[in-house]
Amino acid sequence: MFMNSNLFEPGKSKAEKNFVQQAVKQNHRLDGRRSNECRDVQLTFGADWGTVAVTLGETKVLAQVSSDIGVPTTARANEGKLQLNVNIGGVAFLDEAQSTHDQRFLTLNSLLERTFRSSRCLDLESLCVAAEQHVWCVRVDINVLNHDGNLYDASTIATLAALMHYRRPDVTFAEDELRIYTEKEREFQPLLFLHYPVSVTYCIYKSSSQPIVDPSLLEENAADSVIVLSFNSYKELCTLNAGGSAPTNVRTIMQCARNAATRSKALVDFIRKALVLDEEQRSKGSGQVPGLVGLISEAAHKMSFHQLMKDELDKERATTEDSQMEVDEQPPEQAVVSVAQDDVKKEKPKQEKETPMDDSSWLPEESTPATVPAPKAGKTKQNRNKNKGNKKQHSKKPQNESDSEEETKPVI
Amino acid sequence: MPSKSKPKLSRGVLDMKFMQRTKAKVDKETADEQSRALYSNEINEKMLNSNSNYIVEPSYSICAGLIDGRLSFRGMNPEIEQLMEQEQTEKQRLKKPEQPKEVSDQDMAKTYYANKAPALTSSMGKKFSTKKDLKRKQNGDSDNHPHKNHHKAQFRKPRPDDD
Amino acid sequence: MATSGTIVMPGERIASIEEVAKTKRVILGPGLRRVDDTVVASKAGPLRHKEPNTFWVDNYQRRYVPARGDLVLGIVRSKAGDLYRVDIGAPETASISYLAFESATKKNRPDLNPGDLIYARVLNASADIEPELVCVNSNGKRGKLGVLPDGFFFKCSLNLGRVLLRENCPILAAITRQLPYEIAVGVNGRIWVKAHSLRETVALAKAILALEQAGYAETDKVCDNLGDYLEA
Amino acid sequence: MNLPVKVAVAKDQLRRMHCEFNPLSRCDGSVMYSQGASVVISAVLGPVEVKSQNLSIDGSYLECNYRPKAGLPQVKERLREAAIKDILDLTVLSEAYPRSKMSIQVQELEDRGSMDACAVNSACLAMLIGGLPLKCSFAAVHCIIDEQGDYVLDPDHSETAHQRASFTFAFDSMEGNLLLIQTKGAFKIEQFNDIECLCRSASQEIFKFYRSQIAKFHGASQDIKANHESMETI
Repeated sequence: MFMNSNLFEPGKSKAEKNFVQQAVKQNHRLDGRRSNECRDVQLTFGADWGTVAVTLGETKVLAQVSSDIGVPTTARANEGKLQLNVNIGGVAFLDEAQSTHDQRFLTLNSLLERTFRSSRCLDLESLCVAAEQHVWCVRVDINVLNHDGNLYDASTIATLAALMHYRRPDVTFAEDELRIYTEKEREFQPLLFLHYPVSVTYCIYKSSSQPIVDPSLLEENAADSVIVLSFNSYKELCTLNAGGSAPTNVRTIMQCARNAATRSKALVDFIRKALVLDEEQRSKGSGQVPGLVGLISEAAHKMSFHQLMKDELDKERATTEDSQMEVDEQPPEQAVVSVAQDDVKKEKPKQEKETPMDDSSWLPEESTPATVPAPKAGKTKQNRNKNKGNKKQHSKKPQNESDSEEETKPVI
Repeated sequence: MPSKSKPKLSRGVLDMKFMQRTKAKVDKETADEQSRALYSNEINEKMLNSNSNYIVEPSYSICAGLIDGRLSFRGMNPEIEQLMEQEQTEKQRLKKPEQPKEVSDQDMAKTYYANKAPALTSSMGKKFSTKKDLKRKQNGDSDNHPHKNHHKAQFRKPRPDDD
Repeated sequence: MATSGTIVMPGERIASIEEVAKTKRVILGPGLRRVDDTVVASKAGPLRHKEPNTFWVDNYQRRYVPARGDLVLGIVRSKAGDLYRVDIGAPETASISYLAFESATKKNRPDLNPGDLIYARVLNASADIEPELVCVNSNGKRGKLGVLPDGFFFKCSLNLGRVLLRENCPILAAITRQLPYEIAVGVNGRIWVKAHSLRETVALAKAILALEQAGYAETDKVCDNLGDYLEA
Repeated sequence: MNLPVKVAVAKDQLRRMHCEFNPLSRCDGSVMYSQGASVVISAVLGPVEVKSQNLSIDGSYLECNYRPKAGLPQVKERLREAAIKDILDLTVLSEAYPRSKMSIQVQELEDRGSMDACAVNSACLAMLIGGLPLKCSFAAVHCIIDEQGDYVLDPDHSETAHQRASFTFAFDSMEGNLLLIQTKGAFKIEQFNDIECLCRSASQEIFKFYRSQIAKFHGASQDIKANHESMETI
């Protein structure tokens, strides 16, 4: 007996799938976004260190970092531990349908493991108190609150932001005695990072060659394949997860990778900015922090990507020229090759396919995608102008029409 | 079963053909008795005797008087629009107060039977007339036997709902 | 009506209904229950009254509980012998016999496949048995029921469905001014729309969903803005 | 913005309550609820299909889960869960939907004192907005006796650190019956009675809050409905 669909789960019926395919074919997204436009990201920091709630459209994820002193593994005696714990049951009711649950859970878990643990984003050696005896075990609990598509990005953003926000107590180890200081005695210490990875998700449909970024649940459920790429702020690839039934050509993946790298960098910048703001609020509020109450009361504690990054986006849009874009895009491409082979286990074959293309076929291809999106950009521009009547968009449009699609992104 | 003073009919009697109706009645009575005994601890006197003024209706559609949700506008689906129109006219008809009658029902019936009915009954009567009747007609003694029109008093089988 | 629109909370005794019930019969709709001789609310929301004697609580709800006579949108899940299993968003899947379609016979089965969307009437519904649907009216005619091809289908709260289905609903009229379309609203909180082009269909769906977000007071405003959605 | 800080609230007053209905899109009803700086999110699903081992023919099966912010549910969380379930068993009209399941999930977002009461209250709000049938609504109030022997209603986490005894009471909305009593620490019976009275009067405030929030949520729809009804009667 099959399970009744007890839950709000759009995109699973045939009618919806067909419709989404049709829409993608006509380069039309159901929420009016363009294929390369992301939803707004909002961060809310809790009163405790290492608590953060991320809102990506309607998708909501809560991450909480905690730490305690533990014993290191014998293999890595001088390194702390990072443990990631994903919880998709609870209020998100994601474990209701057992079959899909497993797949979702496993994908999300493996993505986070690879993005944060395998890529060694934390400086684990700095978490060692006394080799072979005492190390910090950092634990991240990722609680999915609501799933409206793209849990991956929301979770990685939440995890990264929580880790960056977290402060651990200071500790000394002398004469075989471990001493943990309270916040009053010694100021808490932030964690040390080697790099800051965050993921970007694309959906690919059989009916269209154009991948769409940051899918909603409807789009994700109806997608033929989902590609998740994790990049760090240096535009190095940390994870690539591609699966599904749509044959994807290398060029599409490369195009995704290029855009994802830029997006990841912007996201990390955004998190940094948000952290600075949070810091200001904490120092100003004389020890009283509103915390997650900010989620309910319509106060200014939600830090929105579109708001905080507005200046950058405007600036970038104003200055970016086609030549610059290409320069920007070259480094991540090299990084792809080098990093991928270290970190990406599952996608090895795919990566190997790409490597030979590196020099020979890269540049000519560069020009083809540039010509493809151009007419489409013009088309969507029309709709958009009609739709929102945004004056800023009007004035800025002409400059980006050629290639740099994702630079025209959010500001609404 | 509490024994009753009421005399019971034996099975043999009840199985007889002409006793079938009585048998059904007796069966029903015993079934009622049994079910009452079965639920006696659940149902109290109050529930049996109260005739409440409340009717429970679980459907919002009926409570709020919602319309059918399948609609089409401006020629998108002519089939549906036609149905909608029909419904609309139906509703209009129901809403309108009935027009005052110029001729009362009784008058109508009278005139109808005076003018039309004889012709109708005779034409319908033909259907039921047999060859015998025809012959009789030809013989000229049909006037004595208008047996379709007025029946001789007969003994009729009782229907289940009387008594 | 004096009582209409007042917020009732679960457990509250509603004396005004009891008053009416002294003189005439009263129909108690969803959210109200009778406890001996008193009327008590079981859900939270505004109390509604319809002349002459119907009362119900118009609470917010997303989960559909089948009731006889409702028109619902369902997705065919599977074939099971002589039945199709249909998901109507209720606790249990509903069933529909293959004979419950227009001019269907044992030989001539309707062509229904898993994943198809149908608009059907609830024939039987009780807490204890599986709900049963039909796609014909009492004359054996299809009427407005049956399979809904193409179009776009989405879910919403039961309340939004009910708002759209009120007689002389201003929302549908406002949309009609913008473009030709057809729509099927199930009281189970599912809506199917279809317009001439995909773009229009999407805009239509967005316009309707905007009502859910906006709250019903802003209905007029949203109706005015429908044009914006539709031009998109 | 007035910071939701207990410091700013008198000892015999509840902290400020906030709530947002339906922040979650997948479930049948959800609420984000805060009392002071303690924040929880609750979601309900129901009535839905039930696994056959839990099926009951004369009522719906109630499932209640409480999830902490970090780590897996421990004994403390299980106790909280059981308390919520006990209250729900008493108040839910489960016979309305036999052979089904009602599921309620409570996720702690930030614990800043009175978490038990917060969880219970958010569960009630979630049931109300999810449209699940209740015999009556319910509210829980937490109160402590501090070191000076004063009663502190709805204490902040900083205040709970120094307590002699703590109490959590839950009341139903109609009769004012006690649905739950949890006490910890040593106290006199007079103190118990005093605090019960204090909590009882505070519970009325919470019921008022429920009503006002439901009214606010539905408020928007009222005028249009009223219009419509006048149209109907014409």
